[in-house]
Amino acid sequence: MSRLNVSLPGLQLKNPIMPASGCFGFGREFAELYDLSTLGAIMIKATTVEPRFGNPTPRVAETSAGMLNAIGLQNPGLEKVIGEELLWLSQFDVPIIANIAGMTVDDYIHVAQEISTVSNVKALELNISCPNVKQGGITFGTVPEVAKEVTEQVKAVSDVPVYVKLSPNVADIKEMAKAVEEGGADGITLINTLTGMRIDVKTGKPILANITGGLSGPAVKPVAIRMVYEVSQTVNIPIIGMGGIQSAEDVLEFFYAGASAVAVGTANFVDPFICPKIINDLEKLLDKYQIHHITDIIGRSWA
Amino acid sequence: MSRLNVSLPGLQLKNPIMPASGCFGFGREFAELYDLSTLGAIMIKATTVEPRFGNPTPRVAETSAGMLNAIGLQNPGLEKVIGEELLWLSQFDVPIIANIAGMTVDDYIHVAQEISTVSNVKALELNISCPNVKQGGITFGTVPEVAKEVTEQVKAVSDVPVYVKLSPNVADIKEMAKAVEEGGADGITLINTLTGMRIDVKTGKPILANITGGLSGPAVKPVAIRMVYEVSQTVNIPIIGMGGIQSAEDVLEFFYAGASAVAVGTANFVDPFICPKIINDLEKLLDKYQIHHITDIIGRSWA
Amino acid sequence: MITVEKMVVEAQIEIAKNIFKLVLFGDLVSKVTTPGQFVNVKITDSTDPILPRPISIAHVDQDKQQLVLIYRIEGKGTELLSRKQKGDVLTIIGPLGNGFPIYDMKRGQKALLVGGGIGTPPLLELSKQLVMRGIEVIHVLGFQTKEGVILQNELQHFGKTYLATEDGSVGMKGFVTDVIEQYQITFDRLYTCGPTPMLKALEANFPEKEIFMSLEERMACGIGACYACVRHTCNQDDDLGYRKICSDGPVFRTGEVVL
Amino acid sequence: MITVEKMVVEAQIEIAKNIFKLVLFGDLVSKVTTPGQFVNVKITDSTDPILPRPISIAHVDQDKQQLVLIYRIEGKGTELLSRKQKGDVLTIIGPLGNGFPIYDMKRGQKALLVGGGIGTPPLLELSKQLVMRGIEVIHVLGFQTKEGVILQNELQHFGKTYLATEDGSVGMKGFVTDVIEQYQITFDRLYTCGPTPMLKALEANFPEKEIFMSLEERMACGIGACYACVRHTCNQDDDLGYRKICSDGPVFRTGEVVL
Ligand SMILES: Cc1cc2nc3c(=O)[nH]c(=O)nc-3n(C[C@H](O)[C@H](O)[C@H](O)COP(=O)(O)OP(=O)(O)OC[C@H]3O[C@@H](n4cnc5c(N)ncnc54)[C@H](O)[C@@H]3O)c2cc1C
Ligand SMILES: Cc1cc2nc3c(=O)[nH]c(=O)nc-3n(C[C@H](O)[C@H](O)[C@H](O)COP(=O)(O)OP(=O)(O)OC[C@H]3O[C@@H](n4cnc5c(N)ncnc54)[C@H](O)[C@@H]3O)c2cc1C
Ligand SMILES: Cc1cc2nc3c(=O)[nH]c(=O)nc-3n(C[C@H](O)[C@H](O)[C@H](O)COP(=O)(O)O)c2cc1C
Ligand SMILES: Cc1cc2nc3c(=O)[nH]c(=O)nc-3n(C[C@H](O)[C@H](O)[C@H](O)COP(=O)(O)O)c2cc1C
Ligand code: FES
Ligand code: FES
Repeated sequence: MSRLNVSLPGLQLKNPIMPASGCFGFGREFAELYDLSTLGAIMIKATTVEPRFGNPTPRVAETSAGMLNAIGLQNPGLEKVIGEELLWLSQFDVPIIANIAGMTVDDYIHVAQEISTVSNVKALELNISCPNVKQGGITFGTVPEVAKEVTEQVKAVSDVPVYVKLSPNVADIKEMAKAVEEGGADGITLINTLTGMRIDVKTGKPILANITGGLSGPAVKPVAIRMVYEVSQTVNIPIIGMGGIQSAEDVLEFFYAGASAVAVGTANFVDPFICPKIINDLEKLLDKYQIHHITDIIGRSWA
Repeated sequence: MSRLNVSLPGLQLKNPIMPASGCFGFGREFAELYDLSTLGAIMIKATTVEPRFGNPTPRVAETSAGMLNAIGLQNPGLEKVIGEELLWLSQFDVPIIANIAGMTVDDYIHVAQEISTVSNVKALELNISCPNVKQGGITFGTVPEVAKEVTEQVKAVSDVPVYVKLSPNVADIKEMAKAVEEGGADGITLINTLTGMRIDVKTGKPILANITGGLSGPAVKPVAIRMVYEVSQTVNIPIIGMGGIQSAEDVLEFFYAGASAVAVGTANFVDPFICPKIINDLEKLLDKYQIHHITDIIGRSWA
Repeated sequence: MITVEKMVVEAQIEIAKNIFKLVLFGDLVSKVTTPGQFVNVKITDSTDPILPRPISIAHVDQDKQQLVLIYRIEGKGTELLSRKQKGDVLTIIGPLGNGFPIYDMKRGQKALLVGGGIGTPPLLELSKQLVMRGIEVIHVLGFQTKEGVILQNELQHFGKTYLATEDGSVGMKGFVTDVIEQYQITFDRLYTCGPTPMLKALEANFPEKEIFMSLEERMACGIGACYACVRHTCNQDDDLGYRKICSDGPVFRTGEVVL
Repeated sequence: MITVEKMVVEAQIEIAKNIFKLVLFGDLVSKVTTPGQFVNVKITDSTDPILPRPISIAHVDQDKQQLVLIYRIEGKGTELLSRKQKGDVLTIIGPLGNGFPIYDMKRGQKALLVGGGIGTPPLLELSKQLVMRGIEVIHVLGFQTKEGVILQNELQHFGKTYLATEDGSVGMKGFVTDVIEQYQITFDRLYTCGPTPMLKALEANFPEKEIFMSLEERMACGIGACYACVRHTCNQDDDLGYRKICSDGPVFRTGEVVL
């Protein structure tokens, strides 16, 4: 009997470990390394109505215990994602969480409506927080009313449960979480990246062509843990936590903070086998700490 | 002729390197290690009207490339700071920037009025952003109107220029900066710590007695650089930058981003001689990159 | 005088399961003044881990310019430390803190040294120095099990040494306080270092005795600047109301700070 | 097949100022298929630095299960790498990318290999394999100064090798294109790796020739998953409109992607 399975709205997960959006493409590269069916779920790269090339390069820069990225939501567009990527992914026994993005509310509605009807898409992840999209995108993620509104409208058209991905670049994450819960969100995922920047000391110029980028990796984990801790005690919908996870110990930290599942982003670049490795280690760690089932420890850090 | 001297409102700095508030106490411990007169300035520990013991322990936790602290503004109170600490510091040829904190606007006014008359206090640093003070303090730092208001009132009573220290825990740092500039701030210091948290995997409980704490160190540097870059192009007052500085190269990065001086916090705990070391290295680095004077490169990364 | 020095690893030996003895060489040794002082060990030049680790000085050899640290693997920092080998270099900040007061004890007096687990190491140098000053020393050491026992032989060298283990696998089954009671050990002064429950028990059992105890707390600077490691004073009217464990301690007389 | 393996350092030698030759041993070697592939080197187990570093495979010895990397110290990662010694272990992700196409060249044809600075290393394995297939190779190498010259002797072994330095301290003063012009070097195909201005010059000078060039870009994953390393295709009607340097390249035919 599994000690790792987790049930969330729309999602029956074998285990609570999934690659985070944008850090796993559409899975093709990793499928050559291991069986994708071992994963709890897969969060695919943000999908927009039209194909996007994204930002000019350099798109990544290294930081202390983290990295900045300014990919700019590059993706082949809704039609190809459905017709090629999701179809290809359907050979694996793994639920897909479709990360969707857009420049306008209509964009979100459009993508949500179509992608949510694809059979292996079990949930949507509304990316209202991508810091790299210039035209308006950012405000979705920092103004509660707007976030609520997008959530409502997407909820209205989606065939599957909707998770909203929150931006950490706010003064009060609880307020944002409440807003999307009121908007009808079935779950919350957090955190997206913190906006950051690096300058090349040799040239005096920004390293990223886009100037700023999103900070991810172990550096941001304390911020992520704090936000999961705050939000999980504020709303009644489950949280998929992420930000700097590198090990099974980190997974426990997120569960203690109040997450019901977790996503692994940057660590996939450091070790492409990290997800199966964590799944494997997690079982052993439950023994070590005498935890009967992973869900037993959700929120154990609360007062 | 010095290539490191910098003139800022109220401050004639031999060099632009100063220890950050809370990371240097009132200098006594470091005075046994090196001559404090070598420093550009000293930002003393936050001073409140009454003595404060601060939070229960543990007060610090380590994170990847950073640390969390929840000291809780421990300090001996205004009277002793003036009567003992500042008096003692007056033996050194170094300007003091007095970091002041409070629970109410009246507290700020009270401390500002008295401490700004002390002869070696050349500027105030309004700590409106300390994330560890529970009673209201936090909102000062995240609501532009309130920040502006405190700034105005403190400006009205202060004998010396007033720098406002901004919190990074906001969606739009430019808005905060504009507000305090409108409030009459003579300069801005940033960043204070990001709110974070860690959980002990062995116990499942928060490591800090205060649960959450302020994240500092190299992990936050990309966020700091981004904010200095944004704010320096938004306001017309100078910026003292900080967040994760560990080396002279980091200092250049802050200057390129738009800072006119910098403060070193956490790194003092890793190497108590870090400030004189950076001052020493900085001169060599100017040679290496053929920079005539440190002020020549302020904002060089701007478009 | 506190210095920062790159000290050279002369030896590293696992003396019990996950407990290591590290011998360091360098000038810093000449600055050590009292048993019970500690050093802050920067384990790598990198930011992972970033903070230095406080470790007590277990033994000093001024002639050889050596100091010995004895530590147990607790987490990432000590694990990395245990991989250092002869010839490696470690950045050490120290000596830090005020150690155990010994100069006011008189020749012929009797000192009881009580160590709990990984709190035992600083008692080694203390014992040596007390004996050199003509003080009689008795040691009572408590461990969880046989596997954790350290320094028994070394301390035996300086004075009678009793052992207690929680599981009774060696020495007396029980706690250090049981040993002291059982053998009716008498003493003029008690020095101790170990887990807080042990310190509390000793304080409670010997309210009239002079006890000096070495305390621990999570630290950042180790030099008194960051206020991470404070304790309230027992005396509510104390001028400051607190002490910093790193720079006012780590050794305190019972009754000075709240345990 | 991409694997992740802890490979053992067999040797590390400084072959020019700040340029090192690193010999690694492990199973991964058997997976290398074409000259011009690269590996991602995780320099420490720690988070400092966190990202692996892409380095071209300069030489492969299947019998000895060895591969050779030749790299220059640029920043923190390569500096740390240069401190690794025989017996140390490095986590290597690879082999990555598609190398230089060689199987469609015919015995007796002539290949010109042009290396610029630290772009030279992948040409070593390429040259060896071309010669093994009966292709005539000529090398033109460009460096800034005499101090930066690498692999001249090794390449000489496989075919005629011309040198250019910007300051004229050795070889011809000028650029690789000057050498090719001066000696009127003819060839059937050009393979190159080096700084972008050099690649552009070669592309401009030989518009009618078949040129394969190895490109660089800041990378994260190295396997095609993160979209960090994309370039626009020259063909605007291309189905995708972009290529990933890590997994579609790093070697491209001129005209495929925008330089
Ligand atoms: C004055 C003093 C003297 C000490 N002397 C010794 C000694 O002689 N031998 C020995 O084995 N241990 C000693 N300790 C405890 C030792 O500092 C910790 O075991 C060590 O810091 C753990 O580091 P880590 O990276 O292995 O563990 P981690 O849990 O990974 O450390 C994370 C952070 O917590 C801190 N931390 C964790 N446990 C402790 C603790 N018990 N006390 C203080 N900080 C802690 C670390 O310093 C680090 O900042 C002493 C502590 C103090 C304060
Ligand atoms: C496909 C490929 C093959 C390469 N082959 C070689 C080789 O054989 N020999 C060699 O000396 N160098 C090679 N490089 C360049 C090498 O990757 C960089 O010099 C190295 O990553 C610098 O790391 P650092 O930590 O020393 O520098 P830092 O500047 O500290 O690195 C910071 C970040 O920037 C990245 N970065 C910096 N410079 C480059 C660069 N030129 N290209 C890509 N990323 C960079 C690093 O990977 C790291 O993520 C190759 C690069 C690529 C993309
Ligand atoms: C290269 C890269 C691309 C990303 N792209 C997306 C994206 O398309 N949509 C999204 O919601 N989040 C995206 N993210 C954010 C991650 O999904 C994740 O929220 C964040 O990186 C924190 O997790 P980590 O620290 O484990 O990487 C991206 C992150 C990285 C590093
Ligand atoms: C232990 C500690 C105590 C601090 N106390 C204060 C304080 O009293 N007032 C204040 O404005 N900032 C305080 N700070 C924030 C620092 O001054 C600085 O803004 C922050 O740590 C970022 O710089 P760093 O990364 O170099 O540490 C404190 C930081 C630390 C680590
Ligand atoms: S550790 Fe900084 S004051 Fe004690
Ligand atoms: S480096 Fe990730 S796609 Fe090329």
